[in-house]
Amino acid sequence: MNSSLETLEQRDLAAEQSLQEQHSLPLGFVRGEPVLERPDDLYIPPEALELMLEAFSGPMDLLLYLIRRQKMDILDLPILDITRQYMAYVELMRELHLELAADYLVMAAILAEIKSRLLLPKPPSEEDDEEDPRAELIRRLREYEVIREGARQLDEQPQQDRDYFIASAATDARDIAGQTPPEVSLADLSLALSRVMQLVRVQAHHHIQREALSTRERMSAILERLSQVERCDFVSLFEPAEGKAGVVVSFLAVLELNKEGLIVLTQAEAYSVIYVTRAGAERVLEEGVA
Amino acid sequence: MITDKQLKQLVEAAIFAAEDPVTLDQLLTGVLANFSLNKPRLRQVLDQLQDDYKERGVQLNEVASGFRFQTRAELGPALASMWSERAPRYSAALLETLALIAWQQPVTRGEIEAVRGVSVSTQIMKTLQERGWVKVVGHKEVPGRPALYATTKEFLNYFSIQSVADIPALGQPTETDTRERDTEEV
Amino acid sequence: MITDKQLKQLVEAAIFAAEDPVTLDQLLTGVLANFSLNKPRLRQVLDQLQDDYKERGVQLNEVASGFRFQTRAELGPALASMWSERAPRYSAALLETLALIAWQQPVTRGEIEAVRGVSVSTQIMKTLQERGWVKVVGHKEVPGRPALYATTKEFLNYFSIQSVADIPALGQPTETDTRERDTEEV
Repeated sequence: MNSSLETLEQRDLAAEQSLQEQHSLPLGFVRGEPVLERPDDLYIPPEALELMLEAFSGPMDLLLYLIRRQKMDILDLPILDITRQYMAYVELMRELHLELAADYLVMAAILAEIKSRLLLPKPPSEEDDEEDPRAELIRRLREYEVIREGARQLDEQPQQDRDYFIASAATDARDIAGQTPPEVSLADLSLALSRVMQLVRVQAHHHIQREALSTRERMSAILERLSQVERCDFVSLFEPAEGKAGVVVSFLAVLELNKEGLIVLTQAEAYSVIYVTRAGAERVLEEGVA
Repeated sequence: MITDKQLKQLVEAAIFAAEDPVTLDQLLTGVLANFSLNKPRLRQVLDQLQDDYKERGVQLNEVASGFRFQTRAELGPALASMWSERAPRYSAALLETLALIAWQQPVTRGEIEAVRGVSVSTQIMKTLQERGWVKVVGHKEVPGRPALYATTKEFLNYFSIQSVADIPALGQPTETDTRERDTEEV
Repeated sequence: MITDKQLKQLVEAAIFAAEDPVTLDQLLTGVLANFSLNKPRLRQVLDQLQDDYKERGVQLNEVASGFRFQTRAELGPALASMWSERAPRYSAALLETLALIAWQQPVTRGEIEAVRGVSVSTQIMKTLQERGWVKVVGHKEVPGRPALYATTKEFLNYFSIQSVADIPALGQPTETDTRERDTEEV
């Protein structure tokens, strides 16, 4: 930052050149190139001109620079001089086919027009009535100058993540807040179920049996029980209190679990106790026995 | 050189400004890089800071990945109101996953995905389990031993049903069915 | 009831934990909702907190949209070295456009271009809006109905200013412009 600042200071416009322009300019590239030090020598290396134009935010900025360099006040806008210099820059831009030129050409036209009006001989009687042809441009320059200065002051303000940082603390309060989960109605669940049933119906073309619901649920219950005990007696899976329907559900669940290979039924000999174990657990059991 | 006071301010500010917990090394090679400082000295500073904040609303804690300021534990419930906007609704994807688990349990994630034709996000499975509605009841003895999911008693209790078979059948829409259904993703 | 100490801790923690600056009203209707508290009393608490942090590495500041803790001004350079990637630099063109919107708001893109004498890139307007510094507050009733741009409170917060008048160059309206200038955020 410091070395680049020094480079800029060589440019005899340090006082007015705004900070943000320094930011946008890849200064290391310039390496003390006396780009703007020789106002009358219009030879500028092409790459330096490109950089220089990047330093100006537009034709107004360039104009202000040209005026300031002559230590003139905007109000005394030396139009002939400024126009000549401005045109020289624009001509260079055109030769270099710089894309920026469009907006600069508009300003060139304005300057040329003012210049021609100033050079036109005026009938003495009208002299007092006619407005200074420079007036509009002067007004615009002054307005722009306020903005440019405002932008410079804005850039000098303390900026977040450059001059200050937001201080924040972690909190577990958000997790606590997240602990009130959304409510779901049984109807919502029913609708979701009907959607997935429809999906399966479309995919499988087979009849959907809602009755299977309780069987599947019982399968889960048996599996869960078998995850807690190594094995259990087949008979213990039936709860007489549930009645006939409950027994049927349990029986179907055991058959289905067996079919899906989720459990293994073992019986040492006919009429002896049937044991139910989780699939995959029998190996562990056998190893334990052996 | 930096005074003790400035040093403490700098460490304090750096921890407050950091997005994540800050380690001693990060401080030493970061904000303190220009002040040859050793770890024991920095530890002292951190101890002092911890002490300074003992009675404050935020405290300096050392967590697994470094130091950070966090709000005082007791304040959690009071602060929670800052974020307690009404919880968003569950997504259709979540409810369908739940319905599928209820219906086809015990079921693997792969089987759920096969029916829904889309992958089931880990977040959904996590949410359902955190809510206590779904749990793992075993593993299928196939390569990868995928978890088998089933619904829980809490699930039945929440919906006040005895069994998943009590979930209202198709074609019997209740008046609540007509509610706006564009559920938001959780 | 809440003790004075707990009250201060709660306010302190709330400001530290909040994502954005917090207003008195937000505190009163949020974390403090259960403790019938009036504004003058809360002001006192905030004054005390400001005082507590006077000599610390972070400070309690009131910015355009409320209270926030931020790092001490003198520490900026040392901290910036730790997070140089977080500090964006803005071009002269962007800052001029921003200054112009702040000064002449609500203003159209055409009006900005007229003052700057150069077309305003779409990228600049996009960046300003993405940063939340500028927003469209309406449309000018002229052919094409161009959007009218204004600055936001986030813009003021970011640049640590209370109002556009804090930028001296922009402080007083131009003689050509007598329009209402302080189009506050809605």
